[in-house]
Amino acid sequence: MLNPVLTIAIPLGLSFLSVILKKKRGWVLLAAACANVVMLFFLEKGEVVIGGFRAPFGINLILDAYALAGMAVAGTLFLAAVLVSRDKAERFSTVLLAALAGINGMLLTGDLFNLFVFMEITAISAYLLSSAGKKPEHSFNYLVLGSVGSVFYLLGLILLYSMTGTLNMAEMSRLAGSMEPAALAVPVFLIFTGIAVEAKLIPAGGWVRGVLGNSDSLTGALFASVYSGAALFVFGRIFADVLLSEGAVQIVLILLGLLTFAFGEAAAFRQTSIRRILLYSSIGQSGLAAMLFATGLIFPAVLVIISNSVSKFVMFTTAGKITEIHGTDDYRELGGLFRGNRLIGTAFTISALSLTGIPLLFGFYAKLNVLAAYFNGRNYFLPAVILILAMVEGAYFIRLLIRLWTPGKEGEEPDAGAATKGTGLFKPVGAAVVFILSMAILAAGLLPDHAGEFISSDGGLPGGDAPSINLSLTKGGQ
Amino acid sequence: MSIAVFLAILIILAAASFFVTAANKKAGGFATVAVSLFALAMVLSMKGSVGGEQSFMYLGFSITTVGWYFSVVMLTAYSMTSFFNPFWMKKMIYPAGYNFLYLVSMAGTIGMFFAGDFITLFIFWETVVWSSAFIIQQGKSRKASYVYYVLSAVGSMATLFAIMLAYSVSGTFVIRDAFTGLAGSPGTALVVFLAFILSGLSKMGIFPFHVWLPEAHGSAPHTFSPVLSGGLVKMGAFIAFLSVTAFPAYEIFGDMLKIMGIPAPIYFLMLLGALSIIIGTLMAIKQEDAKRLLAYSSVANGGYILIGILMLDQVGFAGGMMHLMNHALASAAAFLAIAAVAYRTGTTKMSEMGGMIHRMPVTYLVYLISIISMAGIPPMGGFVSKWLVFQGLADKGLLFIAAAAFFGSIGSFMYVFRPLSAVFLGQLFTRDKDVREVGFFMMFPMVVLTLLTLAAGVFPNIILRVVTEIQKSAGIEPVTLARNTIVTTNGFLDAFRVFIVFGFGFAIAFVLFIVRRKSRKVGLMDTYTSAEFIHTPELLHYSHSFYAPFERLYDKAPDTMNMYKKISAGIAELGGLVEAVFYGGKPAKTIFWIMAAGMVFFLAGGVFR
Amino acid sequence: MNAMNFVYGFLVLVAVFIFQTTLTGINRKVTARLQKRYGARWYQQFLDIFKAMRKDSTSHGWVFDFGVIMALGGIMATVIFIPVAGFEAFPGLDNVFVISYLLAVGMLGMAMSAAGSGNPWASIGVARALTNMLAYDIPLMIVIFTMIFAFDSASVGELAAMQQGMGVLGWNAVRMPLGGIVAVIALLGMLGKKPFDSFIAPAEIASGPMVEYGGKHLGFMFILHEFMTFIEVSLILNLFFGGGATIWEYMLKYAVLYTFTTIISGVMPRFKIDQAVKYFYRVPLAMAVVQGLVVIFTGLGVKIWF
Amino acid sequence: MVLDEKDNRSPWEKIGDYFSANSVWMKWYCTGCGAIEMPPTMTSRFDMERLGMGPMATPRQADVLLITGYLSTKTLRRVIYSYEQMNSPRYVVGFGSCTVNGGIYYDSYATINRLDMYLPVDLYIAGCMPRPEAIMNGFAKLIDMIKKGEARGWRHYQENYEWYKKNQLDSLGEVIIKDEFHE
Repeated sequence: MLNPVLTIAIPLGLSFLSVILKKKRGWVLLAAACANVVMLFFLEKGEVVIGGFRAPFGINLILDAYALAGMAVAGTLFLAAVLVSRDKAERFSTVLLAALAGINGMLLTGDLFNLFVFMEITAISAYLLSSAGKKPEHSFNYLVLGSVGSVFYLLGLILLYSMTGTLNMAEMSRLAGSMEPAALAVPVFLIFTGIAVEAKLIPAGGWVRGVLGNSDSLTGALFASVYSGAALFVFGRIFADVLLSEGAVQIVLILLGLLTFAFGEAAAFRQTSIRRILLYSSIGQSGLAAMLFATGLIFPAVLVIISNSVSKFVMFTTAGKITEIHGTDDYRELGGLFRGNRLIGTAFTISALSLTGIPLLFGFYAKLNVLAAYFNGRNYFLPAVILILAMVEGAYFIRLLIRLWTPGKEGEEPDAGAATKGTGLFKPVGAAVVFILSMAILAAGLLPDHAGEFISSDGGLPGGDAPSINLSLTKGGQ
Repeated sequence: MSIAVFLAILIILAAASFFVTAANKKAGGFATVAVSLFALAMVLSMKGSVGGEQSFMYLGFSITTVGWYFSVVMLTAYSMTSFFNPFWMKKMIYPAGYNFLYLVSMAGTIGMFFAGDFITLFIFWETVVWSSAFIIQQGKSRKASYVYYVLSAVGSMATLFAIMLAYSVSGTFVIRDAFTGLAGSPGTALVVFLAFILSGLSKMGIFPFHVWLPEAHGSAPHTFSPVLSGGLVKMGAFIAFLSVTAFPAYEIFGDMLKIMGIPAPIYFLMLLGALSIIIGTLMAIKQEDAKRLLAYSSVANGGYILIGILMLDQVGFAGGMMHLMNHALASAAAFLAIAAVAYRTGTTKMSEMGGMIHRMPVTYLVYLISIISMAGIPPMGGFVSKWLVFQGLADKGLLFIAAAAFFGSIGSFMYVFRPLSAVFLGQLFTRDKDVREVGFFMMFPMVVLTLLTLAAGVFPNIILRVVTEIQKSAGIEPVTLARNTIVTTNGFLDAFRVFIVFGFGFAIAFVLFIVRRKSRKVGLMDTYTSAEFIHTPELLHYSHSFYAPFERLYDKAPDTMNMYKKISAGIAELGGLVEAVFYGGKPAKTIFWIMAAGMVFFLAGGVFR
Repeated sequence: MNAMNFVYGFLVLVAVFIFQTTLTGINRKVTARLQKRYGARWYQQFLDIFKAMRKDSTSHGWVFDFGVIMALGGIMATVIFIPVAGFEAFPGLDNVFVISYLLAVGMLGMAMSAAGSGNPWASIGVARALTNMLAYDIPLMIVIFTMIFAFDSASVGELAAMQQGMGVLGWNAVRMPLGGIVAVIALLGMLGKKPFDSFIAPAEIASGPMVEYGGKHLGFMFILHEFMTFIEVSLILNLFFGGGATIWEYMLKYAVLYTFTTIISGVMPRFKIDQAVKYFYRVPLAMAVVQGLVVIFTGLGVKIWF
Repeated sequence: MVLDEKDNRSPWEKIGDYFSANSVWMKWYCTGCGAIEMPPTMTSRFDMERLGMGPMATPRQADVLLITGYLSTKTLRRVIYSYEQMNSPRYVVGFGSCTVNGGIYYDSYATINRLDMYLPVDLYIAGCMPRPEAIMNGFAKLIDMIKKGEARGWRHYQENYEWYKKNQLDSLGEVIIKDEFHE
């Protein structure tokens, strides 16, 4: 069994190595990404103490099912991203390796200040990556907001420290639970803002349109799935595990998540650029996950994050490639694009349909869990809103899919000649990766209970959350 | 064979047809014929195993008479329409995908009708929705597919809400148990009822969800419109059936306000059905495209089916259940006939053709008989079912709903006659002078459907016997059937004798006709034109704006589509606002909003204190 | 159902033809007298029909012939179902929906044949006729529906029998006065009498559906018209005016009712078709709905009667 | 017109002619000025319905084609077309002097003078123009002729079709037809 520290140490070390091995840095990156995924299978669960001081005095790492789920998603998609766009990733090898270390650290750490450090590492790598879009003002925007977020987070941390005298998560959770909830309003706000910047939540997600709207196949996938997935896991760790808010503050948190969800879907509805559709949809899904975390429903939120990350990976990668090859990502000009790229088209379609919650795909299981969790809590308003927004989501995705599959003018039979020319969006490896991920969505959707069990295995998630619904137990014949 | 295995085989065969089509288009089309006929035969043979319960992984199936009946209706539409597939493959942009989705959606419908629990029901329901949405886009319009999908999604989401709500109360997804558990809480029950039936309403095209039918039926590939109208729309009827039987609506709402003995929520739905009849009829009358016209007629007929099923009594319910079979047969045949014409002429616009009877007489007869059935004229099947619905309404004294039903019935004479007159009768266009009748393979399904329609009208008890079994299983008194007679409280109907007397009258007229001297044959252009010479048949054909004086009376009526356009524009506008406010690209703005959020948090902290 | 039923049916057809054609001839005379003319001979209608049957004819293809046969066949079948003073050739088949929809077979056949001639006037006429039908049928059907609900029977014969024995007061036209007015107005529409005769306007659309008929086809149309008149008048007579206890009473009432419509039509101008629809959907429809609500909710006139 | 043929009708034809005689439906070809005399003939003053006569809307339904006055060559084409649309037995009545010999238009380049060169006229009602009394009288004569089987113009037309056709074509000259709006 391996020590979880290695998942931070190895990428960090290789990151320094890659500076030296300029020629081979691509291979170093690939090796690190692969090693990271392989290590996931052999990590030892439990607490790791760093530096010999036990918590709450020292810094510790905690590897529970929740952290592992986050690492699995982030690590797998990281590897996939590197595989799909190796040529691009090579230029950013050092940055990416540092980011991998940062992400693993974020997910593993049991200390709030340590979390800040890892978040900074990740954020700085993200600023650098965002510069790949060749639009400096967007990177600048991101940088400003990121810095503001960091400052806010740090302020919140200081407040908490002064109130409780500890930075350890478990300890903080214990102490904060006994405090008057209203006193937590300010630190919760400050920490929320700090994470909201990365998690793309309203009101702090102002950078997203600029950065993701100009992303390429690598950065889009990384920002929309890896970074945002990790940020949401952190969000969940803090707001569903450490700082459990109650009453009005909780309502505000839920409301912000809900607004993000609703506004993101509404904004996506009017877009014609594929990447913008996807980025607003990502914002919406982040809002959903945040809302779930704020309500305390961890397992459904994890499912939403996983489903969204994987689907968005496939779609953002494809969208980035489309832009690179065709010079535009306005779907009105790309009629019949998938005619020449049927395999990728199928993968894209499966991902989009999964996101809208079509049965027999993973997204449906996620949606079902979300609904069941809310209904079990006797909450009927939020499920209704979620379903209405899922309808909006279905509307813009089906519009996009139809256009991308079928060429020809409205009111006439499809015209194969009018299809956007060009085949081979991806190189074989990239195509295989994208297709396999979409098949994973399908497989997980076909066997939802197994997937759910797999995700919540071994001691469950923090708070003992488990699947809200087990399809096998509710089946007909009994 | 267990349902799961059967469905698995169908899916595998669907995948096989995908590859066969990829190799040879026409062979792939024939593969769909074989597979759908196989499915029909399998389902027919399943009659004996009614009552069985099966499960496979998390899917639960229950073989019921009603599921069997719906499956037979559906598979009749699918298998008969599939005969057209081989000949249209070359016009499809994704022939392999078409065949695959055609069979997948077919399997989906079977799975849905035999579902034992709501999750299974929902899974197969959505399977049908997306597979058919991807088929529709291969037709004339992408917008149609979009509208279809969105309106289906409205229904699906509402149904999912209802299913989960029922689950949260009664703790099970099993169809009967989940709903009966609601009996204690009528408020929740009302929400569940209205939300659950919403998908049925949207699928059946009940007002205000009817807008997708003309778009989708009118623009879908010609080989899929018959399935849509004859088959998939009936899925909505299945949901409506579950809403009043599995959900014991009459019992749960027993204490509510009653209108003519009908609980208010059900009466409200009946009014929606009545409204669809009126709107469907009025809109059908003014269509210029034959397929759109038939689509609106499906809206109107959906209203009859809904009203009949919701009555849940001895007579009206039987009428509704029988009408769905009759409408499936007639509507599929009519759409096939139009498809056959489109196959030869390439258009479905009524003003662009005429006099096809002189070139395609068999197609004409098929269309004629199907519209006679659709309009509810004896001796075709549609008459018997509409008769039952009328009897049921008269028995209960539902005046306004009956008024709408009469309006739809008489109005249907107007709209069904229009394609008959414009496409088949009238002047033969110069362009179509040497059009030929379609081949045997395409004629076969049309003739079969026509004969079935006639059989349903002459021997309605064949179908009604199945309906009585359904009535028994739903716990209501079955309609009384004598040897050839249907007996109701208000009188009885002997469809066979009506047919014989009609034949008698026809024979007298025929004899009278042939004893007189043979008439002189003249051409179509040799007609009374106030002695003016006309040389262009196209100018002597009355088909455009057929009912212009009548249409004028309501041409300013609001269009339901505008409502959806407004909602859609509203969402987009909100999106624009969000974009400008939160994602404008200026960090200062974002920081302003962060501060605003901070204020909210402060306030929240204060409120709590 | 045996051979005798068919023989009776045939005899009914012959009798109805003679009776109605004579009555039509007499009514031509009535119209003439209204216009201060001497008018045609009482048997003129027979002469016209036989003359038409005697002449040569022209045909525009098989549907032109087939439609005519189908029309006459359907209409004759309907005539056989009409109960006359308690007599029915095929007992029990006098359901009001059967009659009103079987009538539609004849109309559809006629419309089909007319449109099959290829003459646009015919199509316009058919369009108007169908619109007219939609106009008059809804108020009428609402009243009939009310009646079925009130009396729990949809059989025309039974409904007629229920009104007998109380003299004029038993008639549904008296029990449901608004409904009775609606029925008579609708009868004018059904018969295509003025002011609702725009679909056969001779000077405007060259007699509409009839435009291409000559010779035996025209003869068929005339016979069909006589039968159709009989069905429509009988329906209203049986449902609203108590039918007849004896055949003579029936014939007398019939003659009065039919002549009454002729007299009204003799002094009327003609509605445009959209005006006819507007008219029917304003006055008679409102009356029918009021009548329906009164009967269904209060029972006034049916359950409560002296 | 050959009027001295022997009466060799079968009994059925005699019955048929009886019906035809007592139900005379007319198609009025009213381009001439004589049409103004028809309304009084039809309405209460003279009431032609007494004799079973009446106007019809189309030639298909009509028995008699009534030409009420002069015919220009352009309308002649239409008249012939209408006549050929009528069903046998059919009769033609020339009304007014113009149909007899051209009347006051006898020297017009645009009108024809003698109708029976082109169509088999069974009966002329002379006068410029004939009063309703004359019309009634003429029709009484026509009815009598039909009853006796003497109105055999339609047979004559069939038997001498070439002759009529030649006259018609001579008078009409060559008609160049492009479409319904240009000939």
